[in-house]
Amino acid sequence: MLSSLIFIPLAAALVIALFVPRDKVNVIKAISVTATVIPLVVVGLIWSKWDYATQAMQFVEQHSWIPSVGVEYFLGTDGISFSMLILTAIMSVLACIASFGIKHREKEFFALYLVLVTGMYGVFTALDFILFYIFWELVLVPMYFLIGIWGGPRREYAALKFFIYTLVGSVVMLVGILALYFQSGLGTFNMLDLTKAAYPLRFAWWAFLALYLGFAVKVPVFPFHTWLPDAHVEAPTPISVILAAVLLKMGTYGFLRVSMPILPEAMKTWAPFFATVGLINIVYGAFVALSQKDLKKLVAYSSISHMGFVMLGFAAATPQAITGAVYQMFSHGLISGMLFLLVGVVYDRTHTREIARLRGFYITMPVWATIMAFASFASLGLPGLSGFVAEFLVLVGSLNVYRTITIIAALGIVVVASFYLLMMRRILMGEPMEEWKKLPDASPREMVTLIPLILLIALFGILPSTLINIINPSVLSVVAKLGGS
Amino acid sequence: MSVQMGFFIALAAITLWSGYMVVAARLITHAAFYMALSFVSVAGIFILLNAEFLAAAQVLIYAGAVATIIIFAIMLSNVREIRSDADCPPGIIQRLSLNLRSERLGILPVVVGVIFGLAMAYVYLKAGWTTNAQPAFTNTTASIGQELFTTYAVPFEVASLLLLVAMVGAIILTIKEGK
Amino acid sequence: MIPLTFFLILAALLFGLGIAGALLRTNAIRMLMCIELMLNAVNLNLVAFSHYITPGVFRGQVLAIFVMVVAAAEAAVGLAIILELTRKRKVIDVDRTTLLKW
Amino acid sequence: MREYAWLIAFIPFVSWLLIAFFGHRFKHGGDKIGIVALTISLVLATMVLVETANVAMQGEALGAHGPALAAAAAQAPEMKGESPDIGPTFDRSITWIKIGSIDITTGFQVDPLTAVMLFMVSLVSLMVHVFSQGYMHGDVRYTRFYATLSLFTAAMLTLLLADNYILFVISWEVMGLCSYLLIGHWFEKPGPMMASMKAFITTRIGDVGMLLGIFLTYWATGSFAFKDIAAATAAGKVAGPMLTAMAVLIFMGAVGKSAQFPLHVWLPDAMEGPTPVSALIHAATMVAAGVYLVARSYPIFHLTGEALAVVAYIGGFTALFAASIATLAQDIKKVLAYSTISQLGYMVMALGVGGYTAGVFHLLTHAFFKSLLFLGSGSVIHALHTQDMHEMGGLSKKMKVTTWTFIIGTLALAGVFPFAGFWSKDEILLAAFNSPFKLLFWVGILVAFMTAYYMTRAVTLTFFGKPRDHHKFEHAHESPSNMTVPLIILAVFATFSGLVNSPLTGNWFAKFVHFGAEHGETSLLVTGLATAAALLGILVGYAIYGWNVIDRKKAIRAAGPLYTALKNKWYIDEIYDATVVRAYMAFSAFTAWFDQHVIDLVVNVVGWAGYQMGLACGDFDLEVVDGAVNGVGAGVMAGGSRIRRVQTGYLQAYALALFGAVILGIIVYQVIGG
Repeated sequence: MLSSLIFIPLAAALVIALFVPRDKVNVIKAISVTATVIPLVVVGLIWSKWDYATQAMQFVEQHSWIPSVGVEYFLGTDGISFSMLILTAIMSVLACIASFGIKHREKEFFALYLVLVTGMYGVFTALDFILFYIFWELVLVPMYFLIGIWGGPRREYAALKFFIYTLVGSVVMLVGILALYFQSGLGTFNMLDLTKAAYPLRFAWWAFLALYLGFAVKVPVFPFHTWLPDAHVEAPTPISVILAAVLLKMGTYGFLRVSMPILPEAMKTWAPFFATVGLINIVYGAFVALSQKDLKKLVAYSSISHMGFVMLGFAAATPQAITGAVYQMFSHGLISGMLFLLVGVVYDRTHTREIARLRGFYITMPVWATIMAFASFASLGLPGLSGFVAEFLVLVGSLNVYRTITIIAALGIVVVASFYLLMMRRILMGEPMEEWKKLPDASPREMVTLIPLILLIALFGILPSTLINIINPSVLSVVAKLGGS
Repeated sequence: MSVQMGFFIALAAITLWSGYMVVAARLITHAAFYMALSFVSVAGIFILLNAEFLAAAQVLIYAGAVATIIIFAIMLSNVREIRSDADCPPGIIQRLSLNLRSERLGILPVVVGVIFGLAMAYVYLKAGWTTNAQPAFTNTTASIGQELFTTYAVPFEVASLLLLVAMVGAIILTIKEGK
Repeated sequence: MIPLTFFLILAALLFGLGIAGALLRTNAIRMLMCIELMLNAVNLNLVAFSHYITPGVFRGQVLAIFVMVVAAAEAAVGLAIILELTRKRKVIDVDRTTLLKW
Repeated sequence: MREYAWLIAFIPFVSWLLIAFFGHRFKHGGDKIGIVALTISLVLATMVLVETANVAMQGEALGAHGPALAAAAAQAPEMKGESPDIGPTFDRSITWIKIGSIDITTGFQVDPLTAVMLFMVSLVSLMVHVFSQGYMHGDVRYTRFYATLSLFTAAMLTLLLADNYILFVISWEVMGLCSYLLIGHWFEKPGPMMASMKAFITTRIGDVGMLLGIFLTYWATGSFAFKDIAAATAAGKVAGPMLTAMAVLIFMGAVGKSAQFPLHVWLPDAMEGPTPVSALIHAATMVAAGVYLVARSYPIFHLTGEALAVVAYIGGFTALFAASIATLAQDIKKVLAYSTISQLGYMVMALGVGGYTAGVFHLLTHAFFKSLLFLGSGSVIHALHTQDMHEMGGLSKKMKVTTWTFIIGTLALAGVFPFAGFWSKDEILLAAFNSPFKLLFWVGILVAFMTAYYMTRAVTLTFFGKPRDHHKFEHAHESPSNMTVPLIILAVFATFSGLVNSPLTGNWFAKFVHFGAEHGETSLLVTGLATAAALLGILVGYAIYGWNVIDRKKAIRAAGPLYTALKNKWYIDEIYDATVVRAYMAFSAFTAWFDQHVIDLVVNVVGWAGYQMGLACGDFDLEVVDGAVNGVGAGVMAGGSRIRRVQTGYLQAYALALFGAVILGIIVYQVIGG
């Protein structure tokens, strides 16, 4: 089951790279869409067979790989990773459809894109550290090219910055992984077995630091966040979508899958730090976003702000807070993905992202503008939409643990609201500008990518238990490891 | 000092000297010939180590094939080397300093090379090696053949594939345009 | 009986020479030669280990053969690249070919 | 019937979906859908109200606190364990989120408070729907207007039905969204554009406080459901500063939504929206939701005297403060807006001084007469196309219905016997009189006087005297029937709705909607003072503006700075702009600068340093010396693309770094690994 998620996109990538001539663009697109839709169906199948009661890994596949050092081909999924798989499945299809707007070197683009999809599925299913690391790096490489070749004017700088930043992070992470491997003395890279070993606190603290650097860069946590706006701004639309929707979640997923279960004692000493950086992310990200002049940068900084809630939730380590954090990962994936799609729509037409040059879009592109308003409200946490549930749970869960921090974080919500409203006021309201009066509204293809997201955001806002029931057992096991109630 | 030791010292000296000349020779053609010489003396050392097959292969592949390709390449490229064409200054110190300084990196390359060699030597000296007794003379070539076609059959095939690919690659790279 | 360390030190020095040369000389062909020197040093190590540590087993020698194969392939491709370079850009200095730079 | 109460909110919700997605296919933009939906809702709400009233009165007949409670009270007479009775409550809930053993439920409940509010909201909303057909006729975004109106009504009704804080907050915010959308209905114009944003953000500040309060409540009581919270607080689970903190934080939500000082600034600006919206959202229903919130949370509030004091004083101050501004406002809608703020302050004050019934009662009557007044002003604006009262005058000759209904509304607001406002205002003053907050009683009297004064001023300037703008006056005409009929209906309610809590009906309302047993003795002194103040206000107002007994120019000069301050609304907006808003934007600009020029610079410098180290002294002259010199300057200027220079492209530099690193590795291994 899970292997098919990984190998179908990979096989499709190889087919595109080796057998399809570059001028058969439609064939390439058809293969790509098929190769992303099949995993979506597979994820659906898994959902239909999902066991809501167990905390254990499900759909496990375990084969010996490099026995001499204890590396295995070990896949499995629990509630936390499965929610991420759902997100990946949805967003990879939508981003694939959004990629139809790419107009040069389609063959390379889609091949790399499918490799990227492979890597994402791999990260969220791997339960062996080496496998995990391989997929982690596998995501990095296509991303570099996708930004560097198809990006905006400063793409090379952005791609390099992204690459070096995350590469340094992941190398440090590898050091942490190896340290765990040697310290545990179990001779295995199996993540589940490594949770059972005992680590001296001093060692655990340092190992945690190494892992933290690797994951924090991906999240990204202040002050390692500056690659994000650059990468987002320069990346082509579908890649921004994937970057925001899925890639950022890899970092927080790493905390949840690796750092917290394996080094719970260290996590406890790190928790106040987590809460603090989470708070900084929330408030700082929002304030920086308020002053952005570039629409895409604004959305990028809002991502930073939202990921702060995830960190805060981790720090509090109550069932509500961690559930909220996972929910935020999911919901932010949908919402920020949607926002980047929307920004892409208007950029395709106007070739500018400068807020000052856009005005009156309620009148020129009413459908687009309405959806943009919807997405903005979803992002600022309007109750009834999925973002609210997440922020609500995180704040509820954290209030009793970190009172001052939570109160300030809640005030951060006002700042988030203010920059979105300011943005909407400037872009959507007002008399339309002469030069944009003739713009066509969102095309059917764009609507195909947007409508599912609208429905999902509303669905997960109104009936959160659809997802929470999946997440819940795994979250409780993490909480139990951390010694919470 | 045994005869073997004598041979070893002689061969080692030739190897190192010709190696140095590969780096320092004024003309690149000379460097190529020194390289061939160095390869041959390494082959001699191989014989000291009971590896006749390898010695033969070394002479054939390195001293024969690789050196020839390189000389061909030098002739075909026919581009003058910037540095080595400079007038040879008098005095050994000046010559050394000219030879051992890079334009861009200064004396760092030499420093790195020396430190590296010394560091490795130090490591080797410090490590306690448990050497095993030499067996009676065996037919090395036959044994290697045996190994190659049984235990290492797959890598062997892969290696041949690599050579093929390299050959094709080389041809494609050097194909003249417009054909 | 020559001690193992002698061979190893010889190899280390040869390798050091190779490094120094590869870093010193900007001529691509000469760099290639120096790399061949380094590979030779590696081979020397392998054969010495094979002889002293696992006598009667020829793993080290087999590996050395593979190294030779790679060296030959490398020489072929490397020189082809160099030839193409001189043909196209009339340059053999690696300093002048900074394609990797942004 | 009560088990179907959720339909009351659900039907407008469906109508929203229908209008939003299919409205433009209908002949009249889907307005009929909304009206039909609300008519059904109104019928249902009436049925629910009747049933609840029947149940309540049966309970009343059996015992003062209903049979169940009476039995409980009998078991433990002095126990703190029972929350004060709020009448028969019908509750249905389902699990919304389940996290381990933590069960967060959601559902709806119907108790007397909900029942009367449901009736009021659906009635006013229906009136506004009908009125808007005329007022918004020909508007470019007619369909959007009706869709949002429907969504708003659905949200407001959901809010009333919610049996827990989560559903409450959800509908609360959806209402805020609708308010934002409707204020910004004419978003091409700068006024609505700014006003909508200001409204949303200002209320959001209050909402954050409310959310925190709710979270605190959750941790203290373990539930979001009203009935569990009531039980927990009554059982004494929470006490002291914690309880006060909970109450004050929740009250912040009310301060934002009900436009209490210091977050009142958005409501006057919200008048940029269409007038029917002002009537429905910014006078009758949404802004009253803050008062409803306090009433709903009364199980928390009534146990903490400190919080009640805060509520009472903020309410009282707001009432006085806003009334003072209303006395000089020139825009007819602004007069009504400040009057709304003032009256909301009145209600909040009532709740603060312990007059639960009084506050809710005033909320109800105020909804009728204030929506009447707003719709009346809408009718005037529709006729004249101006909102400035100095361009009006003499309209009573041309707009009979509007004039008379407006006067009824004014009398009701001023609190003249026997109109609705008289009864409810009397109750509030009585509650204040009987409470320890004697000061607030006198504030109430003063506000009553000012209210009567500024409303008389508005009526006189608008409808009587001579027309001041003849051109506009010539074109004035009475509004069409779909606008006047709602006025008449609301006028009927403004006249008679007060009687439900009068001696005539045996104080029926107080028996129906109450919190525990609270019955102040009626006091003739209070009634007399209030009536006197109102009549005096009317007299003074008419003397100045009708009979012109004093020279207004001279009076202005005599008042001097006071006049300027009032005219400029006590400079609150200016103070906010100069301090909070400016500091906020400056801080944001600073963080953006910091992010780009400090953090990113560090990143780039680290990259640059890595590049320098990698190269060591490679090409000493050109790169390092030059680089160091430039580095200091250029590094400070802007890191920019420095990081890319790690990639020199010089093959040998890479190789050098590689081997250097290997050596370093050997050394480290030798030193550490031993």
